[in-house]
Amino acid sequence: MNNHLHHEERGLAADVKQTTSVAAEKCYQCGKCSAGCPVASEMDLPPSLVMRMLQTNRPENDEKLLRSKTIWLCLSCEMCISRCPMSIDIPKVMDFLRRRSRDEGKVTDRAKDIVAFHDSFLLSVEKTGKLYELGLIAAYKMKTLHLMQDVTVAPEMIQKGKLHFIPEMVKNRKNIAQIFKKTIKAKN
Amino acid sequence: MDNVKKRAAELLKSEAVKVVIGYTMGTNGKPRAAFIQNAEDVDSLIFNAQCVQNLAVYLSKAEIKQLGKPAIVAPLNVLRAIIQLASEMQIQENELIVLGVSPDGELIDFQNFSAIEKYLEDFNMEVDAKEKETLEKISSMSLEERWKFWNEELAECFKCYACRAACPMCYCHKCAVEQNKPQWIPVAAHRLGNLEWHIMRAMHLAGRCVNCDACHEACPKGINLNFLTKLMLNDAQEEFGYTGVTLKEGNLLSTFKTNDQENFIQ
Amino acid sequence: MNEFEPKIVAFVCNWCTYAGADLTGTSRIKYATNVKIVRFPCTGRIDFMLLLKAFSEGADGIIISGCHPNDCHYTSGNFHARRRWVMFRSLLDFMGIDVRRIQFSWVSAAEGAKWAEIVNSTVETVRELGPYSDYQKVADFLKTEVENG
Amino acid sequence: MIKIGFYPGCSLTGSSREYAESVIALCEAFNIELKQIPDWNCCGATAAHNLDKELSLALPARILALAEQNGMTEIVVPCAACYNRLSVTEHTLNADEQLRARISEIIEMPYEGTVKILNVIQMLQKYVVNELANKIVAPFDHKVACYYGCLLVRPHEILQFDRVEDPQTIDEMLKLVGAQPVDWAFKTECCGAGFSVSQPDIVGKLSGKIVKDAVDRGAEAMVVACPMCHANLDMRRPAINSYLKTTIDIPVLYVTQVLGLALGISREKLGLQRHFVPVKF
Amino acid sequence: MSRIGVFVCHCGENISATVDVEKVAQAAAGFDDVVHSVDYKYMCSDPGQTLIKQAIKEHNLTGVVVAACSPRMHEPTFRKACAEAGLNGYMCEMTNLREHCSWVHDRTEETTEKAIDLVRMLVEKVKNNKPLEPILVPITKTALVIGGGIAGIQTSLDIANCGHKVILVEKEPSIGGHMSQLSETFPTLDCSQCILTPRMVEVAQHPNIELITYAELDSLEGYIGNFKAKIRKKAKSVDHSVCTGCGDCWGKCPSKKIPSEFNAGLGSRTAIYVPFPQAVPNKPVIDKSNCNYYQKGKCKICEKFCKPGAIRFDQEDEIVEAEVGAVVVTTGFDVVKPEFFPEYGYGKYKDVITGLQFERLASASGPTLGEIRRPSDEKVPEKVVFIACAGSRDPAKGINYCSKICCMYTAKHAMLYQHKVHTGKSFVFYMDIRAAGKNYDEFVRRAIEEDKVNYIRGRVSTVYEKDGKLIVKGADTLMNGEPIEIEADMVVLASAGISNPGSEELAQKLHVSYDRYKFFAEAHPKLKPVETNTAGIFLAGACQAPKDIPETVGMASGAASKVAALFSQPELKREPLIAVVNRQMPPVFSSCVGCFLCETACPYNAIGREEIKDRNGNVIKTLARVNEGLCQGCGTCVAFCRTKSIDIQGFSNEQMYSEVMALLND
Repeated sequence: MNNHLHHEERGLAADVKQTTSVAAEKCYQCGKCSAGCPVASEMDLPPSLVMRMLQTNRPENDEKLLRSKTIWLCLSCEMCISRCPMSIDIPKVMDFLRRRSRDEGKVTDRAKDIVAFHDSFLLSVEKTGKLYELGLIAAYKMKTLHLMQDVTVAPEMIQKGKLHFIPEMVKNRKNIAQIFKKTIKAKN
Repeated sequence: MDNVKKRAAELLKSEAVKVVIGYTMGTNGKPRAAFIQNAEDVDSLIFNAQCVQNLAVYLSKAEIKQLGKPAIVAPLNVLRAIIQLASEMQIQENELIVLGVSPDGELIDFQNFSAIEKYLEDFNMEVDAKEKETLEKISSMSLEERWKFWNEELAECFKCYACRAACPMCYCHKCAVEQNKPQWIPVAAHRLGNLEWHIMRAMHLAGRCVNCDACHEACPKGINLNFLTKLMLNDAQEEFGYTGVTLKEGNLLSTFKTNDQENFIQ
Repeated sequence: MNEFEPKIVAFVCNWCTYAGADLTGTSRIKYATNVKIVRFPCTGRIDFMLLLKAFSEGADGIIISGCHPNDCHYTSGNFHARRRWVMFRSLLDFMGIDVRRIQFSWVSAAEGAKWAEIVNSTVETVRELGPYSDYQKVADFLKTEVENG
Repeated sequence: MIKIGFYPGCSLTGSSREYAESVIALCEAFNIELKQIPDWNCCGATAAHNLDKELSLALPARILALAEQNGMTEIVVPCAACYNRLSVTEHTLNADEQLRARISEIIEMPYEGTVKILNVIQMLQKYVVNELANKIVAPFDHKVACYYGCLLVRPHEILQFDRVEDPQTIDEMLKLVGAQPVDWAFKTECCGAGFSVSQPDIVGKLSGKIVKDAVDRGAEAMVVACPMCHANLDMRRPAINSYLKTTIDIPVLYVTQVLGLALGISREKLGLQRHFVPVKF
Repeated sequence: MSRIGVFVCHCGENISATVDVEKVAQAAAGFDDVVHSVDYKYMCSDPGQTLIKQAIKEHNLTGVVVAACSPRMHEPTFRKACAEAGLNGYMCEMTNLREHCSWVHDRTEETTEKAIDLVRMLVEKVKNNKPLEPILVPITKTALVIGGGIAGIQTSLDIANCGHKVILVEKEPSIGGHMSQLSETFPTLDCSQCILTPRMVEVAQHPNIELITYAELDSLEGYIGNFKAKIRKKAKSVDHSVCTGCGDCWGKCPSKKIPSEFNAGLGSRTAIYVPFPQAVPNKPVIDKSNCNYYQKGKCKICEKFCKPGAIRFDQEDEIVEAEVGAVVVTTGFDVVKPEFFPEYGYGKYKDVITGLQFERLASASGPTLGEIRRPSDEKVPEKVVFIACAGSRDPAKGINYCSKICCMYTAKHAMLYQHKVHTGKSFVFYMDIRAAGKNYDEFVRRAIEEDKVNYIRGRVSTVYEKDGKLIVKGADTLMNGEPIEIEADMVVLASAGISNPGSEELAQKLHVSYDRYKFFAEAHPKLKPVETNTAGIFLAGACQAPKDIPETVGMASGAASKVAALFSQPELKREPLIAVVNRQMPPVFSSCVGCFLCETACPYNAIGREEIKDRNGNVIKTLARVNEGLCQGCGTCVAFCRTKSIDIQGFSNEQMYSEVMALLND
């Protein structure tokens, strides 16, 4: 009878709420998250602004969020939520926005190095079941063409016995492959 | 059961109690209540799965009270009723000795009511899965079907009040159904009187019923009236997190939470 | 007028809804004549048996209304009432009694307009449901008894 | 002999092998046998949970399920990042039965949620602390800045380790071996974590602030319990120095290395030679 | 047999315009037992009332139904008229033909039909009415005021000035409360002590006020007009009837390093002490927990130096009993404790202080004599950061509410600082500025515009100390969340106001309710702000929620006037519309079976137990019994009672049943 009293919720904020149970409307913009965030000064949108933009529920703001650098700069250090007076799980929101941004092909160019690193990392895990650090660095360099980066560090690591030339492998690699197939690959 | 008999005999001999309320074998081959006043008679006490009558009902009966301090053979149902009765100030610790019996007939000692309460925590008072299925089956009928179902079910009732007499929680001296100023419920056993009687009974047992099914067992017409109280029990658990009998003061309907559901209120 | 005119009884508390309905009057907001108000001190006072009586005596619909949570004149009468209604509604529904005919609401002393809306919407709902002859039939003998003296 | 399950994680077999070496050396000294979880895999780290929720749960769940399969009830996870991922997974799946069933299906093995996960500090507290005093041969008489980072203490609701502001567990433990912890402000600030490779500039800046504060307060060494923190503070020292426009040579030790030194375990066994910033103690 | 009269009012044309009132009167005349039925233009007018009175006499009426306006309007009028004609007032009922009928419907046949139905309902109800008498309760005309802050002081003075006795109980050695700690008060910046101390002295000298300091309420029993209080006087170890307050003792006391409560920990006091120089009474007590003699068995220096010989080491706590007719709770508030702000380093860094501590720094009677000097090194701070909402509006830490006073006192603090340190810079981190009140917003604007306080909108994330500075990390949310770091010399936290420790326990002793934050709950959030849900117990000040001085004083006078109104009557007359438990002849006594579930359902603790005893004194039966003084007549117990043993006068089962039956049986 009183259906008309309930607003139908739509838009990014509604998706955030549905997937993560984080309610953007709880934020009252005190800014404690932005004040404590270690990378806030590098971000195009500080965390409190991310919450505000979700609250506006406007498509153009949703779009800006998904194309922001902020979501990729977030380190998931959880400083924000540990001090948030409303216990709003911003890291969870960031996780959601990153996934959505990637799913919709909206990853900003400014974050391509970061995404390339994640991809290289997961590639290594998918192939070997573990992180093969030398392989990771090689793959990352190929993806980003940062060929000269860390040319001094790597030899020293090898010298200190910190890098293996042969990857360690999980025995049941089929199992690992299945896991990737059923999760991240099922969607891409 | 031997320990129970032994203890009963001791209690009677030492005159710690005047009567032991327990089960014995009836002439029809079914267990019935026994009121043993002599230590020599304790051997007639029995306990088995057929002992379903809730003996706690006798604790508030004047005839039994006259006999003097009782001990009572108490399986789960009786224990629950004792705690509920205690929370409603109907019995006191020093007026009664409880001979707890486990499902396999072993004696369980209880120092006090709190110990019973604690023991009961391990036994969820829940509507069992099969009964829940029945509740759901009825609930899933259409409104008209449900109406018809209960009208037919209750049509059998001739208001003998055996259900009330068997219920340990129906200890009121003057039941509301007997009030005549005003006459809330018509006296005769016709459809309206039956309907109103059973609605009132279920409401009065909401949050108090110990789910012993004594009412159903006692009904000469075999009416499934216990499903009304089972519904109340189920609702109490689902809506208000009711966990069963407790010595705490207050009751499901005499207490509240400020965030109780109200989605049906405009 | 051939259309069915439902009989509706309203059980309301003195402090909020009764006063709210007074405000409907002083604001001259019109509503259907089908509803008659019975005044109680508090929703906590409303005996569930009275609802049954109303149906058996021919009511087609019932409105129950009182103070909003936390506004009860007696602090908590409405909270007790609410809990009782949750159980009672469920029981009636289970037994095939049409709970759509019982409208529960919170109407404060300031909500004169809301009272009119509640009355009108309840009248409409019950009008669509038709007379509650199912229940009244169960009570038919009452009339016969009276007629037979 | 105490036996505990052991999840080293990828870093401890590669870039942070000295952490593994020192953990093992310390456990040997206290008669603790660490039993590796057979056929363990990577926990997925930041990459997985940045890109896919189910993957980020499935990889740790496989590890925990393998531990269960092998009858382990308690595992020690020295890497703070792995400890965090494993704990979050355990907590999430224990709270959501449906999700647990789904993840079980993905990893193709049952997961019950029965394994207790300890970080290295918790393991030390439980099995080592009481005997520590008796075994000290060379008190670590230095001023230290104990650095906890993010992953050991947050989210507090799940990890329930120490307090979230100004934690003290490592400080207290090091006092037992003669160290003097300094009171400083960056104990739980983020070092840049997973940006070690992709955003070295940010790492230089964040870690730079941390290192500078430690030095400013007179610390002679920084003590960590996380290979990522170690990598950023130690291996990325050039980036730090270039951000600070100075050269800082404060060494970064794992908590197990400090305890090991106090017990007289050899520098080689503790892997001190593997550090980028030389350790001169 | 009932003889009912029906009186239908036209209300000018208000009713008669849409309702055919004559037809209603005619129809009513045909109802069973109605012996008289008339309509009239204005029933409430003098001639209208006379009409009713005459009819009562002429027709020997046993019940009256006035069909007119809302009973909420004129029920007392008509009940009084009936009583004047010799008919018990409670035999009169009103039915609402105006608000519930004529004003909300058009003129149709249905409207008149409805009016007839409404009259029939009330006729049937009134047939079941019973004559009732008002309940008379005696009143002890002494008030107990608990808490001697500004709320308790104001309440006590107001009641005492009405000529009634007051017992004022204060748990500290002196009255004065938090207000005595304040430096200057917003928005006028007048000196707190200057306006407070004269009132403290007035309390001490008032012939109607008995001041009991260093004491707490032990228990309270009884009901409105008739409470019995037990008050625990803590041992002062000093005989105040002998002591002259000369100060020799505290001058010689060797325990000098005890943090002073009055100075919020910034100064110290001795073990034998008066909390502050203007204390009332200005005589010391010994704080046993810090006294060398009590703790170590040796010292007694104070005794040696006390010329009048007033020291009493053997004094013990004493319980005194008092009979009082009303209680006013004025126990005030507290501020959150250090462990609340680990991220701000409160408790760890000396120069992170609370607003209350800043008050002491700014106060001329404080440890720095009013100079703003930071606690760590007594230097004058050049940069001060004020953090608003420190704890308030922080559900993560368990405080959802706004503490209400912080915006104003923070503006005041910044202003005072700027006035005292002209070269200083002050920053206020705030979320919203809540300055609703007379001259309040103007005050905040003055701080910003004239005193150049820098207001930054954003919450501080953390404060840490480095090189003697406090680094404050915040963000400016009006600048897109731009991070800000300020190197401050001192940080002042506008700490959240919280309920006093022990308030829950006190509420339980008093049987009054409290909210989730342990603040005392008022009886009605709008219309009964100074009453509790227990009749005869009132509230004033910050024990109900954080509030400022003007609001506290207003509330205190409000509570005092409620007490005075109560005491102005010789006896308490209460509407008899209360619950009663039925009584029957022995051996039944009552249909009540004593399950006492009504006891928990009663919002007023009005249901007690009554034991029926036989001649030998043995208890035969225990019944529920309604305390007439406490019952407010909600009737929740009635709907709850399975055996219908408890009923409510004026809305009884028979009355309501008849009303419902009449409505439908046409």
